[in-house]
Amino acid sequence: MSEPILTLQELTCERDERLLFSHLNYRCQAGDLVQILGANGAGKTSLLRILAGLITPLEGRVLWRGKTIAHQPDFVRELLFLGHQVPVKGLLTVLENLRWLNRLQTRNPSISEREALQRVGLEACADTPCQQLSAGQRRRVLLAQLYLSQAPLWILDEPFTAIDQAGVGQLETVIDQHRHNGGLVLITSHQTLKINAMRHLDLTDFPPDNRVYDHE
Amino acid sequence: MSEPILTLQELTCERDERLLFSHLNYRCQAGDLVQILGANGAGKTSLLRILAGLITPLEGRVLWRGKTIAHQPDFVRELLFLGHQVPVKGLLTVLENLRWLNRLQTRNPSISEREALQRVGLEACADTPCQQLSAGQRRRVLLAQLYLSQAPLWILDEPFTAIDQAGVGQLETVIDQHRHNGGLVLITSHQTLKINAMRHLDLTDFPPDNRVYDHE
Amino acid sequence: MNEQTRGLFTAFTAILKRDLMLIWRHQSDILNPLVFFLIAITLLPLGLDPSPQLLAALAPGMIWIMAMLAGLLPLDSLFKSDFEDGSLDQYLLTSEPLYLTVLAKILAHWLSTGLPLALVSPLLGVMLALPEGGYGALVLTLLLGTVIMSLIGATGAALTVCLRSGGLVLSLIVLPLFLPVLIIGANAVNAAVAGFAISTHLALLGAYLALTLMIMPLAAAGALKISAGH
Amino acid sequence: MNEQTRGLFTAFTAILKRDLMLIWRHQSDILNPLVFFLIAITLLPLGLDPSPQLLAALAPGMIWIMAMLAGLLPLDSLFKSDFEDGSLDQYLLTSEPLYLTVLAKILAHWLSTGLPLALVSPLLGVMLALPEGGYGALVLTLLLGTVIMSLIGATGAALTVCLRSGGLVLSLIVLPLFLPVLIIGANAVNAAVAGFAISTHLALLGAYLALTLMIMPLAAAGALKISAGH
Amino acid sequence: MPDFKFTSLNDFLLMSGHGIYVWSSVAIALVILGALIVHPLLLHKRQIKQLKKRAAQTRAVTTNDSH
Amino acid sequence: MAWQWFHRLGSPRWFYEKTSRWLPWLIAGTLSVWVIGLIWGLAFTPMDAKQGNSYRIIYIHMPAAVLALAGYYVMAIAGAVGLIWRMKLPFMVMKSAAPIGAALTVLTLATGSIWGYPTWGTFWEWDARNIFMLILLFLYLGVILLQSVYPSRDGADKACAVLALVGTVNVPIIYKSVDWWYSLHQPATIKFTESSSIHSSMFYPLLLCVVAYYCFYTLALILYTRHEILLREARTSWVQDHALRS
Ligand code: HEM
Ligand SMILES: Nc1ncnc2c1ncn2[C@@H]1O[C@H](COP(=O)(O)OP(=O)(O)OP(=O)(O)O)[C@@H](O)[C@H]1O
Ligand SMILES: Nc1ncnc2c1ncn2[C@@H]1O[C@H](COP(=O)(O)OP(=O)(O)OP(=O)(O)O)[C@@H](O)[C@H]1O
Ligand SMILES: [Mg+2]
Ligand SMILES: [Mg+2]
Repeated sequence: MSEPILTLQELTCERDERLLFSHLNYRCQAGDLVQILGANGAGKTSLLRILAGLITPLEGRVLWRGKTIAHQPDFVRELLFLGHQVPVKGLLTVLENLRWLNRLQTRNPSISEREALQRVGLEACADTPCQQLSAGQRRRVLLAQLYLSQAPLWILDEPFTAIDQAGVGQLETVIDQHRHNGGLVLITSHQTLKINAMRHLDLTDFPPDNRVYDHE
Repeated sequence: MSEPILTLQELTCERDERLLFSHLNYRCQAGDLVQILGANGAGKTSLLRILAGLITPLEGRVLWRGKTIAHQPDFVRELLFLGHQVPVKGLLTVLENLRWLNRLQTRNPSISEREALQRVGLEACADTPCQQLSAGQRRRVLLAQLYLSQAPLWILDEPFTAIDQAGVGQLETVIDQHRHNGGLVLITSHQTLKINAMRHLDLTDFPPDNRVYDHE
Repeated sequence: MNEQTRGLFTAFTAILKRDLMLIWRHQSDILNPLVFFLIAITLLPLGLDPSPQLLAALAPGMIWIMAMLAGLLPLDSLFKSDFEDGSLDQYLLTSEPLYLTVLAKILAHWLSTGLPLALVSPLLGVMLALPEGGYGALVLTLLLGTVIMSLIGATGAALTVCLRSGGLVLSLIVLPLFLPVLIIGANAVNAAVAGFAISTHLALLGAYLALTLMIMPLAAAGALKISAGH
Repeated sequence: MNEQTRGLFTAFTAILKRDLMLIWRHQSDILNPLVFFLIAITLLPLGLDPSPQLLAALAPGMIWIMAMLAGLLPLDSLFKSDFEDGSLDQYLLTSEPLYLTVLAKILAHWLSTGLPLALVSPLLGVMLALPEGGYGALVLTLLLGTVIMSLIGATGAALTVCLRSGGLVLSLIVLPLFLPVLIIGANAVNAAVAGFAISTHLALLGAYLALTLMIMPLAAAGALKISAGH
Repeated sequence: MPDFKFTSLNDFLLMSGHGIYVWSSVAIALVILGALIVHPLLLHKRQIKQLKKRAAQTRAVTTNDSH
Repeated sequence: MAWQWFHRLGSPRWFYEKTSRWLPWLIAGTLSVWVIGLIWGLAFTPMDAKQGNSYRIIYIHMPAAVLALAGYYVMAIAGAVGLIWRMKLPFMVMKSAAPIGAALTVLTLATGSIWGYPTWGTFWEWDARNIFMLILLFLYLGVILLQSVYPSRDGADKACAVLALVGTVNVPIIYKSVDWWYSLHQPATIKFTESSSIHSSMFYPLLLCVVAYYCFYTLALILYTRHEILLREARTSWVQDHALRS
């Protein structure tokens, strides 16, 4: 089998004195679509934040193209991370917000921002301030990035929240495309995705061993 | 057929110069479970806030037991409104938050708060501050109220957000029970509920007429 | 009817208790204006030339002004978090008059900011070499004044709650309304230092307090309804 | 390498532009400290007595202190909203050094608070009967001082961003560090009024500015990384 | 019937040294009051223009639909 | 009947069309009255014994002060009407009144300061009325800012109305307290407050100027309100027709 592009080695995560999972080993190839499973509070978000390098795990490491992400300043250039929250300013218009997010990642996308907005069905309110958007519309601003980024690794934390079913369908196709273009997608969602040939990473398979971790 | 408990008359809603829906007429009996359908930005949340009396519609009125809600101070005693946001303070523990929400509504519930927490699977972290909860857990604190309120009218805006599938199943049963006990439930959700004999209110059936509203 | 009143009180006390508990959880809320107050006062001698007689002359006015500015700080957040996390909707959906809800929040706010402020003021009086006569008047007037501040401030906070950063509008709204209190209070302390009676000052403050107590919670309640309107 | 630098600049300018645009959208952010400043100064004579000679004596110190307190106000919100809505994560996930990101935000902050503050100070000088000699020194020192304020303040804000109400800790961190500036600045104005040269004062301020310019953004960047950690 | 209180126009303009104050005040008054009249008129004109443009657009759209 | 009239008054359209007819007359009247009053005051009134010719600033200054004060009440009353009867027009009037009042306050402050220089030897003196005017300016700014930064327009209207009402209750209190403070701190240098007793020959032109300012105020208010109407009623048929016709 081909050489893994993302490798999780012996990951152990702790939130406020409580172990969430231990010895999490997992390897993803380019072209994989991995849905992370787990009940509320299982540690999905925590895991994703570890993979993005926003949290350092209690133990273990994350390898991207064979090197630890901590030692790769350019890892972030290959990453698109969409978290729980929606980093969108209510006072800026939809277009301004998207443009900003785009600039921040210094992308040079194939399509224009307006086009991306049109894809997510926001062309009508491209110039309305975001505080006047509905829950789903706000989220769509964020998701428009999926059409703009060329990053191979997508980390999406419950991207379907507040999105209506038509929207979910669209997103699933985008994700599927990305993965067929050789991208890697890690996603959490409590809904079952209608994409075939998905891989699943169930956190319950890596129960916390209650060994004591005292780093000496 | 029996006499309607909640009646929407000629409701017309406008958000910042844009009409969302017009001439919305609808009548609900006790025991109904109504899911409000509509794409993102259709006006579901706006409608629910109108029904709760938080927004005044551009035109039309809402009747509860035959009287306009605006003229019934005690209408709120019969209402349980769970909105988009989670009115939960990060610094207070789960139990404190729930207790507070409960007191605010001056309910005298049949079961204790702890018991309710146990029903939603939060008994373990009853005493952890809410800022340390995961997205779904925070939401569950809010949903615990469903076990505590005796209000006949439930208005739930996307209650299943961030809730895992087991949780969703539970909620559906609670909602079904409430409706069988003669309650009335109005709910929005982009997921399809697994409850039978639901009624649907599709906002696309009440398109905005672009008549000009100048009150003279 | 009796049931009704019980209802009133449970909700009132519920809000009061929760707010106090919240404040207690991060005492920073209490200490915040206090520390600002202390720092501002301690900076004075550094910025100006610290001849005692000058300081003594300035003390009453300075303490009052700084107390006012300090009281301004926590106002912005009075209803903010309730608005953002949807607690405000819940207030509007309680069966009790919003007037009481607001009053509960104002009370909690005063207990956590105004009261401590008034209580530490003598300490600052000492630092600014305030003559003996002034202390009683200082504490008394500050006690009354801070209540008025909380009342007026609540209205300002309610009006600006849905603004992303309402701090400016808030101070712009609140300070002019608070001016009379400042003038009366500072003069009361000066009068007391000079050895005159301050009963008139206190009477005036009391009257203004009564007025604001009638108007402000109503205005604040109305403003909150408006803010929740969208 | 060249590509690299381009990357740097796009992100830097992106953040700078967005922040300025945000500020522009609700000018309240700009006016906030200004109005606080104005009102605070207006209140002074009402608390104290308005004899011109007294005011003239107080003016330099007062203006400086008030400018500082006014500068303290908007600090709390410098990174707050970015932290709450997850923009902070995005900063950390840009390919450019966080140092630059922070610098961009600081620059935007100064342009929107410090600069206007320094520019209106002469007006307040007139109201407080500041003698002719003082104005130049006032504006100059305030220009330098507010930059330092923004730099120090950014670090404080970054350290306290994940506290629900970090205002207290913020002022505790910032004010001591800022004290030297206050003292030098106020003395410079007094010296200028008395007709002495203020080159030494300016030199000192410049040195302190250079120091903070090196240290503070780094410290702020580190603090932000930590805050994102949970 | 009140009569002209100044010996000459020049005297009137100078106002025995206080002219600068009086006339600057008059100038300020003219500017501010004038602005209060002109500004809304300008806004009004611009608004009318915009309305016209919008109406034209909508008409264009409707005609397109009709085809 | 009376109510019907009242509600027609509340209709923007009615207001707009009526005022279109009034405007020319109003403009003509205002200008003529002001020109007469001002020339009379500046040229045909005797010189003040204490202050020399600089007192002539009063013909610009005092009416502005009076209108600035009156304007706040206009604003507040309009807001109250809007809140109570849920009418649109009063809110538009309120919104229009704010900047006008602020401008007049600035005019008062500016002319007053200029006046202060020859009289007090300083541009700014902590005189009761100066301070009060400054505070009034702050009150106006508060309303204007709230109006401008509020996310939704209906909300802005109602919020500003509440603010204006709260302010109105306090304006007299503020004025009194400042006055009282001034009576305690009155510096020996100033004595102009006595000049309230005005020589009759100065009185009539002053009266004319005050009348002229009132007309000015009404005129500006109408003009701003008309613009506001066009903004807010843009979707209505009659506004679109009007735009096409004009
Ligand atoms: C910034 C400076 C000033 C402000 C804000 C100011 C404000 C006012 C106000 C509010 C009024 C109306 C009072 C009323 O109608 O009862 C007024 C009237 C008047 N002011 Fe001023 N004033 C200023 C400076 C001056 C100066 C320097 C003088 C002359 C020395 C002056 C002389 C008068 C007179 C004679 C009147 C009309 C007579 C009266 O009503 O008392 N003002 N001014
Ligand atoms: N900021 C935090 N500080 C401390 N503990 C936290 C924090 N956030 C989460 N936790 C704890 O970590 C555990 C996992 O949180 P996480 O958000 O990863 O769960 P999750 O799988 O994303 O749940 P959900 O499906 O509800 O999003 C939770 O039990 C929670 O108690
Ligand atoms: N606070 C607001 N101010 C102005 N307009 C708003 C506001 N909130 C929502 N809107 C507008 O109202 C419309 C409906 O919003 P609403 O939240 O009711 O939609 P929704 O059906 O709940 O959408 P979603 O499924 O995304 O929650 C949106 O198009 C939005 O533009
Ligand atoms: Mg999660
Ligand atoms: Mg919604």
